[in-house]
Parts: sequence; structure tokens; C-alpha cells
Amino acid sequence: MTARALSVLVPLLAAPLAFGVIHRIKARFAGRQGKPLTQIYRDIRKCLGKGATISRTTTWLFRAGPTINLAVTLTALLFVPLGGLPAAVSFPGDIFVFAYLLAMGRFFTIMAALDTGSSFEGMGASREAVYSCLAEPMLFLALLALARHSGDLSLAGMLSAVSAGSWLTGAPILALVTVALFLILLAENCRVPFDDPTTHLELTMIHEVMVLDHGGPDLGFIEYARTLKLWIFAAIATSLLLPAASGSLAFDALWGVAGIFAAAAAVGVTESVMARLRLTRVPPLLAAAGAFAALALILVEG
Amino acid sequence: MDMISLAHTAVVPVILANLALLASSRLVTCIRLVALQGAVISVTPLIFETGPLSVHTAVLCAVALSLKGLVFPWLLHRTLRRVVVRHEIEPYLGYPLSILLGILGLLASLWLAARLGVPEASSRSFAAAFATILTGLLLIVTRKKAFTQVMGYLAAENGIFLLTAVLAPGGPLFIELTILLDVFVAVFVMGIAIHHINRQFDSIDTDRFCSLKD
Amino acid sequence: MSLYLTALFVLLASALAALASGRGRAANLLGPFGCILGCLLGILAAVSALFSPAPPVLRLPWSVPYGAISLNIDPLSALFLLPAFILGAAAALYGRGYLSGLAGKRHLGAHWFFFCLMVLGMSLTVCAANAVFFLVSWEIMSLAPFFLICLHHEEDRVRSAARTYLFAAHLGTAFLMAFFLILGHLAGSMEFSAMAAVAPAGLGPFVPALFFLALAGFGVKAGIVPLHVWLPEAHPAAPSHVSAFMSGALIKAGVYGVLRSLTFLGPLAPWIGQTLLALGILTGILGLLAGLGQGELKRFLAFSSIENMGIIFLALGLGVLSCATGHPGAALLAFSGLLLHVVNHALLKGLLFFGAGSVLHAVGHGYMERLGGLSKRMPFTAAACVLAGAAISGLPPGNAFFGELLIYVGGGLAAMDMPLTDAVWAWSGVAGLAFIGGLSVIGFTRAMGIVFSGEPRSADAAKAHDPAPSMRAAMWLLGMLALGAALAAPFLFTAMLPAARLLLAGQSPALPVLPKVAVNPETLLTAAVCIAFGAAALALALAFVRNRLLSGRSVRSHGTWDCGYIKPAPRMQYTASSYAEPMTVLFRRLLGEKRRFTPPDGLFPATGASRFASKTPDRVMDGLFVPLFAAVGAACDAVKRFQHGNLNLYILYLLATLVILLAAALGFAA
Amino acid sequence: MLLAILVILPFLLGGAAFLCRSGPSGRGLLVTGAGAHLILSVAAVFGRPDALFGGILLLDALGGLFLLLTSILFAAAAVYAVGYLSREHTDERRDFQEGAFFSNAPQNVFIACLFFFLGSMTLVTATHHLGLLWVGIEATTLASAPLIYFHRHHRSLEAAWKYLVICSVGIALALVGNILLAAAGGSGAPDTESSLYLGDLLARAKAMNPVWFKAAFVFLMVGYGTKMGLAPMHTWLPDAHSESPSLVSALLSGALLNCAFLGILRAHQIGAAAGLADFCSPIFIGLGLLSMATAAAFIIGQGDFKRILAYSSVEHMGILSLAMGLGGTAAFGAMLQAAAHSVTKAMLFLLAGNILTAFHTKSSHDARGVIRALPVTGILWVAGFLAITGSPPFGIFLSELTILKAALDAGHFVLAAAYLGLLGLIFCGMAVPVLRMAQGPPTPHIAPGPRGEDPLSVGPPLLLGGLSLLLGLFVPSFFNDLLTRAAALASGM
Repeated sequence: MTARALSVLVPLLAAPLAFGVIHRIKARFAGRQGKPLTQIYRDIRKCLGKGATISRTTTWLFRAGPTINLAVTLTALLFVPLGGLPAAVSFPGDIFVFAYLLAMGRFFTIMAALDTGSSFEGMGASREAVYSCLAEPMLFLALLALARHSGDLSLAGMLSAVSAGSWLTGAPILALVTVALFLILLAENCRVPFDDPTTHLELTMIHEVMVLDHGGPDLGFIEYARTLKLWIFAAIATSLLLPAASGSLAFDALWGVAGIFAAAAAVGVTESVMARLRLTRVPPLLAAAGAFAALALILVEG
Repeated sequence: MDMISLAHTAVVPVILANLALLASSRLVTCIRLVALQGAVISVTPLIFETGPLSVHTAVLCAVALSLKGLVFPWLLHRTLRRVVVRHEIEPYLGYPLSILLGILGLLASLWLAARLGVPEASSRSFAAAFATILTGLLLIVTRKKAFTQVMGYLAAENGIFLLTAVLAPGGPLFIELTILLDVFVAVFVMGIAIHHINRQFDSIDTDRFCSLKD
Repeated sequence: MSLYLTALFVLLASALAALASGRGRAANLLGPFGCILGCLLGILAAVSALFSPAPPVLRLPWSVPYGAISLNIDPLSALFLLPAFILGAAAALYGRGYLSGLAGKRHLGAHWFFFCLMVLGMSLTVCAANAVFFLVSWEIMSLAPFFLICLHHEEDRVRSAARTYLFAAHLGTAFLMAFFLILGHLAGSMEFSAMAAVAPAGLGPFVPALFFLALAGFGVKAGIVPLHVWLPEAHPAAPSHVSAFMSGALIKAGVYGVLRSLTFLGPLAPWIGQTLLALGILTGILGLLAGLGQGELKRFLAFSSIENMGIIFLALGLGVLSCATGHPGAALLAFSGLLLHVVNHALLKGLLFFGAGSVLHAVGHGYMERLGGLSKRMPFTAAACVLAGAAISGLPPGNAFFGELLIYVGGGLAAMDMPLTDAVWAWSGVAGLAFIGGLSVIGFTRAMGIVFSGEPRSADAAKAHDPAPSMRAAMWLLGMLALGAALAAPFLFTAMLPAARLLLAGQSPALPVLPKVAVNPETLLTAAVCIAFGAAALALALAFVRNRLLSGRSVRSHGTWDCGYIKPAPRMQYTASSYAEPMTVLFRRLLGEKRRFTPPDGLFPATGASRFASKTPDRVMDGLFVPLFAAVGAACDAVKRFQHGNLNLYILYLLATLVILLAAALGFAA
Repeated sequence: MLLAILVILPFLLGGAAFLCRSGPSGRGLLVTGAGAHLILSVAAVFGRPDALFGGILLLDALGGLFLLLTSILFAAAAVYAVGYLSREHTDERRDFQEGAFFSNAPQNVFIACLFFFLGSMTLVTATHHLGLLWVGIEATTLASAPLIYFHRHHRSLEAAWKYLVICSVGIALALVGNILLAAAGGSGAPDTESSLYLGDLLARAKAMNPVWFKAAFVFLMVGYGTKMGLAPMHTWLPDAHSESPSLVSALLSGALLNCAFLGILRAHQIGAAAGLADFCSPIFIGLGLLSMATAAAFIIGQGDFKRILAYSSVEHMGILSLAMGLGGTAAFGAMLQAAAHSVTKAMLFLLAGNILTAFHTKSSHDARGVIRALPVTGILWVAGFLAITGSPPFGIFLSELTILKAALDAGHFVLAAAYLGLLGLIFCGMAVPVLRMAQGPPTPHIAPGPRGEDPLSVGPPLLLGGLSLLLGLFVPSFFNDLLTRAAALASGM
């Protein structure tokens, strides 16, 4: 029970920290000192404490977007195990519920963006919709490969069945799936090379431009949901690399958090050494992720 | 002369009339030829009659003779006089070719008689009858004037009458007579129609009939 | 059975009453309320049949060749009665309001006559147990919508759409005639019971032919690619309540037909499952991709219906394949997911067409690029449509999610357990379903976002308002039913289990009544319902928190952030076509999108000098059916030369026939 | 005695009508005569009267069925004619197609010819002597040619002439067939015992010379097939149907073609009795399919709506022929098809007459918005289209289904596919012009007149449409019995 609670509570508290790690790594690569690791906590608190300016064009959809997105992200967190710790909720077939919950958040984020009537936000929404549409089948293929490998159709089950030890037997499969999952992480979280969250030009943004008009608590919600989402995908992508569960609560949790920070660091490194791809080059990259996953699937013996 | 050779003799003018019909270029000649052929054919039941002359055959021959030999030519002449047309037949197919086809038709008729196994006694009459029917159809197909189509119809009708006499002479008299009546009405109606055609089109060429098509 | 017959009688009576009561208000009263009454009775009958231990059966002699009035409401029939009657009632309620402005201008008596006839025809179709009776009901069901589509028949567009519909419906029936007659010949009877009994031993080598005949005949109605061409034409042309019924219920009759015919054909080979699966994926993906190129709201919804038929066929293929390869557990999930999706899609698509109808009613057209900002002007419609759009994209806690979830899990199980060569198909199914889901999100965010959000793009759109109370009531009804279907998903699954078992028994007769499934569907659904509605509750709680946070603070209204531009105008908003552009560019070859673009010229281009237009025609229609019909027409024109007008030639034909026949009869044949 | 009265009555009435110069009393005579004939026919069909004149007049189920259809159609046409003739005056009028002037034939001639036409058709159905049957069919040609030439302008004259010549030639061939048939019994020798009584022929069929029968059958098929409108001998049919007054077209299509079909059926009866049904069936099937294909080719893209209906008749005659070729249960289908086609096609032609009267055009491109302009006619027009193309719940659907079933049961899959395909093509081909006419805003200045549509013009088609619907929903047992017996006779079972 404690373990299940921990795998939800730790991300609730520590998720923004992973963002801090990314920022710090990027700053170091750029030769800067960088923001404090906890800067994002401050940003969120500041947002939550402010009033708001809301566009006259908008309706309830605009206001509902961030709230719903945060709610479903929080719910999706329930399915994610932390390192060796079990997930709070797990049942066979939950991968589909998990993925569709996130899709739900995306739907309303997009609707909120469109509700402003702004061209830029429409543009961002359009791109976001397309990339996630392409990423989703790839995610399923990767998870199916894991399911076939582990014989379990629940997210926590299939992740816990695999550990660093399984690499001895199924290295090619796991390597392919890990690469695919990392690519999907980058795509789903709008990181370079799919999107550049730090660009200064609205035309080239994807996710950032969708939330241009949000402010105050709404923006706080958005930021927080973003950190949680990164956490979720990082947890999935890295759990394949972690050692098997030891049974010790603290040990397993630590390994899990360490994995996530490592993933965040990898994201930071990727962002520092790569540039954003041209928009037309994104679908082939996602297709490559799908190809990795499909190849993994074929390699799993039935 | 026995019956068979008599029949064979009667067949000769019928066939000759066929060929002449195909070769003739004038409407009046046509009318006369058909009438002549009809008259010859009208008496054939007498030839094929095996027993003593029955009332049946006598009446039939008398009616047929009067219709084919007298009434039809008179009707046709009358129509022709009313309709002011050029009295030449305008063929789609030249006369020599028509005659050739007529002879081919005769050969086909002979083949048919052999194929059907018509007894020797009546096979020539059968072939002549068939050749007459084919000649009539040929006239209808290859000639332009509405008038010649009536002639063709009559020639075919002559052939059919001969065929009946050859093959199935035993039918009830009143039915034979109604058949003749039908033919009479047909010719009558066609005559009226030709009259109307002439009034409407100032011609009785059927190639003017081309407003109804798809 | 008597309840069902009463419902039919009420429908027939109200049809005739409406017809007799003329063009005006009386017809608009008698028709819809009679229809609603009949449908309510019908719903009761369907529900009671669904739970009755033995299916109600009726068999009366009927003095037509091979015919018998044979009805059998087994679970599968009862299940398909539900969408027919629910949508019948809702559409009648909605249609009454929709048509009230037309009383006296159009013959509403005839309209309601055919409407009741359509509901009646469908309810007979899904219950008929004699092939001749089925065909007659089927054709009544197919012909009645033609007259309904023609309500505004003075418009060319409507007439041509109705004609396309009629061709499709009639030509489809030809395949069905062949199907049932061959099957009836093999079974020695036109009764369904005999047909079901003859398989598989009695069918022998006929199975593939029968399968393709059924697929073609029923597939036209269901709208699977490439037989879907009538759907995007007919739905926009029809009045919205008719589109709602057609899209929600009528095309399901095609699904019913395929399901029923599969029970006749017995256990099927894997390749049939694979064919269905491939067709399903193709239909789902192509349906939505083509839908992304559409500028008209109802046309888009029609394509969305095609997509959902794709999902249903995908599930069907998955189920058949699983059965054929000995995975009945996965098949059970797929089949029950399919049936659940049939009902869910009916409710949601009905609601969406009602919403689109309200937009049409208020604005006068459904062209997305001239709409916008309707959310402020018709908040009820907007909320209903956005939520229904999210739900129909399969997002939790919408009801469609639960059907798709079962299909997904069935596919997942199949993908885990099957040998590689079969598993590839299951993977494609799951990935295809995910891609279809993603496309659906694009499609519905596009449609709803462009139509309801932002600022109005035209003066018509600015004047819009919510529809009359009776139309709103119909939308409420379907919305609440959809919500109920989501909450009661585990219960619905139990209700559908007999029907799913029927399908399963047709495919694997040797199996026990209910196979053991690795995943307990009821537990799965219960968990999913809890999670999904938990998320919804959490969202409400967060919204409360948000509002509390903002309550004491300044909340200012301002214009949308315009990136510093001085004169923003509604026309500068993102358009529907640009929203879909990243996707349509990706599949441009496939879709055959046509563009006309005059770029702006010089530093200060003149107003109106630059233009852009894009159009996504139907590839199948333009590439296959139109040329085919044109070729047939040309061939026929060529033949027409034989009717030349020349009498001599005519007699020659006669003579030639005689000679040929004589020669054949006597020369060779002897 | 009943039969004799039935046959002679129309001729007497025709004579009376010819003498009757006043318009209203002539029309009254027409309706009264038609009603009397209908009553007598029903009595004859269900009373099964004895043979007369040694079997020359004898009404069996097959003849009875066609007699009933003829009589019903004639009654409907007669009622329709009252309205029609009172509108059509004999004075000079303008031809709407070409603007030339023409006048109609006198009413007394028209009515007299109608009666003669009826009389000869009655004779065809009520005789068992093939010679007399031939006489009857030739007489129908002669009686109907003046009917076709009612509007005395050059197009109808052309149609009448073509009709007269083609059908006369065809029927002359049928006479040759009859003679060969008579001779077949005597193995080709001149045979005084030879007879054309159907009963005798059936009785001696087993001993018949098959080669002679084959030749006879070919002649009869081509001869009567011409009159029946089987392709490629159908060429007169569209011309005659499109140019004659609509009620005449209705009778030609609904009653006359059936009578010619009866001639062929009689030959088929003998063939079946002689055990030569296998020889007949490919001819039936071949000509049937050719007719359907021809009809399809000419219906698609056809602009003239009366010609469309005419080609549709060619199609249906093809279906009848096809069904007879299939034999077995298809024969029942053929009988049902003949009945359903007769009433439906007659209804459509009468409606076409209404449209023609209101719109003054036969072009389906110009006559638009019929439903708006003439609501009853327009709705019946669409219903009739659905009925004639074999949509449920109309009778033709059931008959076509039965025929298809027979084809599939016999294992003729390619044939069945061709049949279905052609039916589908014809449906599409007819749908385009029919719907174009029915729907849309009406052509300007078209109105049904101050009192709406004339009940005399819409009543008969409505009634016929009702019959067509009835045949699809419920075939009464007495009628079913009649059809079954007729089918048994026709297929020689």
C-alpha cells in the first residue's frame, strides 16, 4: 500500500524537479549558470497566486482546457510504476485507458487553444494534433512488444516484468523498444527535435504557442501537468533499464527517481546538441520510432 | 400427266415469277407478276387433292383465285393511280444481285426441304413455296418504296398459301377463309396507309421514314 | 412479441395518419408523436427480448412465392432494434421542431409517412427470419430514405445526392438477392433457421462467393470503402434528423446483415477475418483522412460515420480471425466491443447530427470556413457537440471509449498470444485503431474548434441562436443516454453478452457457451469506468479549486493576444483547411486533394488578388464510379446506332435472326 | 356460349361504335362495353365454361390469365379514354414537337378500332386452334395500326407503317411455323389428318417429327417474337409506343405483347409435350438476354420518356422469355411477371399520357417538376418506376426474385449474374430520367387546370398501381391458383 502511494506521491512532489534538471543541463552546455533547480516550483506557485486576463473571444472551453488536462494527467499517473515500486492502479488492458486519458487532455488543450480564435494557437493546435496522432500508434506498438515479451497486458505488469537483467535474453528487443519509447517521450512532451519550447517565435512553436493566452492559475496548471507528463514518459522509458525490484521500498524508489533524472538529463543533452527538425521531417522520425517498435514486436517469440 | 409431274410443272411458273419479280423495275409489272403468281398458286390445292374434288377445296380455290387474281391487283392499281409517284422501283440492291440472292434463296429452300426430309413427291413444291416466301422478304428488305413492301408481303403470302397446300391441306375451311380475310384486310389497310403516306410525305419512299430513331 | 407487434402497428398507423393529414401542422403533430409512441413501445419490446430466455418468434404464412412472415427477435436482433427505436424516437422529436417552419410549404404528411416507414422497415429488417421477407423489409428500409433525402428536391445537389443514394441502395440489394437465393438453394429453404443449420457442411466451396456477395450487399449500406460513396453525398443533403437516423441507425442495418450472414456461413477461414480486418482499417483511416478535407460540417460527420464503420469491421475481422486461430477469448472481447460500439456510435452520431442540424437551422449552411464563434451564440449546441465529439473520438469517459477499449484489449490479447503470422494482423488492428483514434481527434477538434470557437467568420454565423426546446430536448435525451451508456458500460456489456455469444457460436460451434477470457471484461469495464469518471470528478474538483483561487482576484477581459498585430479580423483566424493541412499534405497523393493558389504579388497586393482554394474530391467516386458509369453510357450510345430508323434494315434483322436460328437449330444442333 | 359471346361482343360493339356519330354516346358505349367485357371475362375465367365448336373456342388457365389481364387493362383504358377523348378534338391542332398542323382521327373510328382490337385479343386468348390464334394476332395488328395513327401527323404515320409492315412480315413467318407444325405431326408428308388443334397436337406430340418441330418452333419464335417485342425484332415497338396515344400504348404494351407471348407459349406447350423443351430453352434464354441487354442499352441515356417505357417493355418481354427458358419454378415467375408487368406498364403509360397532356413534351429534359405540377400523377410516376424496376413491395419484385431463384437453383450462375446486372443497369438508366422529371421546380406555366387533376385521368392508373402493389404484398389464393395452373400448362408439366 505504501509502495503504491509512494509511486504517486513522489512524482507529485518531484516532477518539477526533473524539468529543473533539463534546464540546468542545457544551461551548462551553453556555458551558463542556469536557473535554480527549483525555479519551476516558484513559477508554478507564482502563477497560482495571480489573477488572470482572459480573452473576450473565449468561452468555458478555454477555461476548462488546463483543468481537464491536469486532471487526466494526474489520473494517468496512477498507472505508472516508479522504478521497482508497483503502480497505484493496475489491471490488464490499462495501457489503453492510460493512453486515452492523455489523449483526452490533449483534446481539450487543443479546444482551448482554438477557442481563442488566434491564428498562432490554431497553428500550434494543428501541429500538436497531427504529431500526437502519429505518435499514438507507435506508442501502442512499443507497448504491445513489451506485452508480448512479458505476457502481461497491464502497464505496470509489463514494465516490472522487464529489468536490466532481462537484457541478457532479449537485448535487441528491449533496445529497440527503449529507443522507440524515448523518441515517443520527446514527441509527446514537445521536446527537441520535435518542438522547441524555448523558441522566441510563435510561428515555430507547437506546444508553447497553444497556451499563449493562458495566465494565472490556468498557466500554473499547465506547467504542472507538463512536468507530470514528462515524468510519466520518463518513468516508462527508463524502467526497462533499471535493476529488478529488490523489495526494499527506499531502494526501489531511489532507483526509479534516479532513472527519471537520468532521462531528463538525456533530454537536456539531446536538446543541447540537436536543433529542432523542420516540420515536414517530423513524421518520418515518428515513423522510425514505429519501425523500431514493429521490429521489436516481430523479434519477440510468441 | 400424273399428279407429281403436274405439281412439278406448276412449280415452274411460280419460280419464274419470283425471279421476274426481283428483276422487274416497274411497279405495274410487279403487280401483274404477283397477281399471276397468285392465280397459279390459287389452283394448286386442286393439284394436290388426292381424292375427288371436295367442296372444301373448290371453295378455297375459288376465293383465293378471286382475291389473288382479281381483287388484289385491282386494289393495288387503284392505289397506284391515286398516288402520284414515279413508277420505277428504287432498289437498295441492284437487280442482278437481287436475282442472285433469289437463286440462293431457292438453293436454301432446297437444302431445307432435304434437311426436313420432305418426301420426293412434294419437295419441289415445298422448295418453290419457300423460295417464294424468301423472295417476298427480299423484296421488302431491298426495295425503298412502301408500295414494293406490299408487293413483297403479297409474294410471301403466295408462298405461304402454296406451303399450306403442300403440307397441311386439311384445316377447317372457315379458318382458311379467315386467314385469307386477314390478308385481304392487311392489304386494304396498307393501301390506305400508302395513301396517307403519299399525302404526308409527297412520296412513298420509306427512306423518308427516319424521324423515329435513337 | 405482442409488444413488438403493437409498436409496429403504431408506427404503421402513424405513417398512414400522417399521410392522411395533409401537408401542414396536423401531419407535423401526428407523424412525430405517433412515431415516438411506436418507438417507445419498441424500445420496451427490444429490452424485454434482450433479457428474455427464449427469443420471441412469430411465423405466419404469406402468400408470396417462398415468403413467410417470419420474425425472430434473438439477442442480436434485439440489440439492433435498440438504435433503430431510440434514434427513431429522438429524431422524430427533433424533426418536429426542425420541420415546423416548413408546415404547408412542403408535404410534411408524406415526409412523416416515409419517416415512420423507414423506422418500421429497419425494425422489420433486423427481426426478419425469412429471406424474402427480409429482402422486402430491407428494400422498404432502403427506399424510404430516398424520399426523405428529397425533402428539398428543388436543389440540384439534393437530387443528385438522392440519386446516388438510390443507385447504391438498389445495386446493393442485387447482391443480397443473389446471396440469399444461393444460400436458400443450398439450405433448401428460405428460412433463416434452415440457413443457419446448413453450415458448414452444406456450403462447401460456396463460402467465399457467399461471403463476398454478403460483404458487397451489406457493405454498401454500411458504407465500407470503396462502397461508401453514397454516404458523404446523402447525409448533407438530407434534413438533419433524417441524417441522424441514417447515420446512427440505418447504416447499422448493414452491420447487422454482415453479422447475421456470418452466422450462416459457419466457422470461417482466417483469410476472411484478415479481409475484414484490412477492410476495417482501410475504411477507418481513409474515411477520416477524406473527412479532413471536407469543408461542410455534415459531410465531415458522414465521413466520421464511415470511419466508425471501419472500427466495427476492424473488430469483426479481429473476432473472426481470433476464432479461426483458436483464441475465442479475444474474439469474445472483439465481438462485444463491436456491439457496444454499435450502440454507442448510434447515440453519439445522432447527437452530433442534431447539433449540426441546429447549426444549419440557425445559420442556413454548414460550411465551416464561414462559421465560427457559435459557442457564444448557441452555448447548448456547442457544449453538446464538443462533448459528443470528444466522446466519439473514443476519449474517456465518453461512452464510445468503452466499446473501443474492449476491442483494444481483444486485439492486445490476440497480439500477445497468436503466432507471429496471425499476430501481425492483430498488431495492425491495434495500431490502426490508435491511428484512427488520433485522426478522429484531429477531425473533431477541427470541426468543433472551427465551427464553435473563435469569432464568427460571416454575418450569418453572428446571428445564430440555440434551437427550439423540442430540438434541445432530443439532444438532451441522446446526451443523457450516452452518459448513461458510459456509466453503465459493464451492465451494457452483460446485456450484450448473449448477442456476442451468438456470433461466437457461429464461428466456433465446438466451444463452451462462454470461453474463458484472460481479461475479465466486466472487471475491466468497471475499472475503466471508475478511472474515467474519477478523472472527470478530479477535473471538477480542480475547476472548483481554480475558481476559488481566482475568486478574490482581478480577472480582466481582453482581446486575444495578437502578437502585436494592429488590426486583427475574424477572417484571419485559422481555417479548417489550414488546420488539417499537416495531415492532408502527408497523405496528399492518397487523397487527391486539388488546390488552386494565386499568391499575392508585389509589396502591396491588391485586395482580392490573392486566392486559395482546396478541394478533396472522393477518390473512389471520381476515380472509379464516375468513369465506370460514363463508359457504360458511352457504350450504350454506340449501340443506339442499330435503331437507325430504316425499315428495310429492321426487316433484315428479322430475317437474319430467322436464318441464324434455323441454321443453328437444323444445321448444327441436329 | 359464354366464350362465343365474349369473342363476338367486342366486334358487334365495334360496329355499333363505328356508326355512332355523337361523341358522348360513343364514349358511353366504350365504357359500358369494357365493363361488360370485364364482367364476362371474370365469369369465363373462374366459371370455366365448356369448349365450343369442337374445341376451337376453349379457355384454359393460360388463356384465362391473359384474358383477365387484357380485360382489366381495357377497362382501365376505356375509363381513361373518356377523359382523353373529350379533351382531344378533331379540329386542326399544332404539333408541339415540330409545329406542323395535324388533326386527330374521328372518334368513332378510334372507338371502333379499340373494340376490334379487344375482340381480336379475346379471340387469341380464348381459342385452342393455332390457326385461329394466328388470325387473332394478325387481326390485332390490323386493328391497332389505325389506333397508332390516331394523331394524324407524319411521325405517327411512320410508326404505324413500320408497325404494320414489320408485324405483318413477322406474323407471316409465324404462319409458316404453324404450317410446319401441322405437318410435323405427319412427319412431313402432305397429311390430311394434320390439325392445328392444340389438343390434337399435344396428344400426338410424342410421335412428332422433331426436326419439323424445331423448324416450326424457330418460325413461330421469330414470328410471334416480332410481335412480342423480343430483340432484335423489337424495332417497331419503341416507335409505335411513343407515337400512339398513351392509352393505346398501354394496351399495346400491357395486353398485346402478352397475346403474342401466348402464341409462343402454345408452341412451347407442344414442344414440352414432345420432350423437346431442351431445344426450346436456349432460344428462349438467348433471345431473352439479348432483349434485356438491348433494352438496357437503349434505356440508358434515352431522353424520350415514352420510348423509355417502350424499351422497358422489351426488357420485360425478355425476362418472360428467359423465365420460360429456365422452366420449372421460373414458369410461375413468368406468369406472375406477365401479370405484374401488364398492370404496372399500363399504369405508367397512362401517367405518361397525363404528363404529355400537361407539359406538351415527350422529352424528359423538358418535363420537370411533375410532382409539383401534377401531384398524383407525379407520385404515381415515381411509384410506377420503382414497381417496374422490381423494387419491393411491388409485384415485379417477387416475380423477378422467383425467376432469379430458378436460375440459381438450376446452377446458371453466369446467367443469374447477367440477369441481375442488366436489371441493375436498367434501374439506373430509368432512375435518371424518371427522377429528373418527377422532382425539382416545375417547368413554368404548367398547371393541372382549375379543378386539379381530372379523376378520369388519375383514377385508372391509381387503380392499376393498387393492383401492382397488391401483387407484391399479397397474392390472393384464387389468383395464385390461376397462376399456378397457367404455369403448369405453359411449362408443359
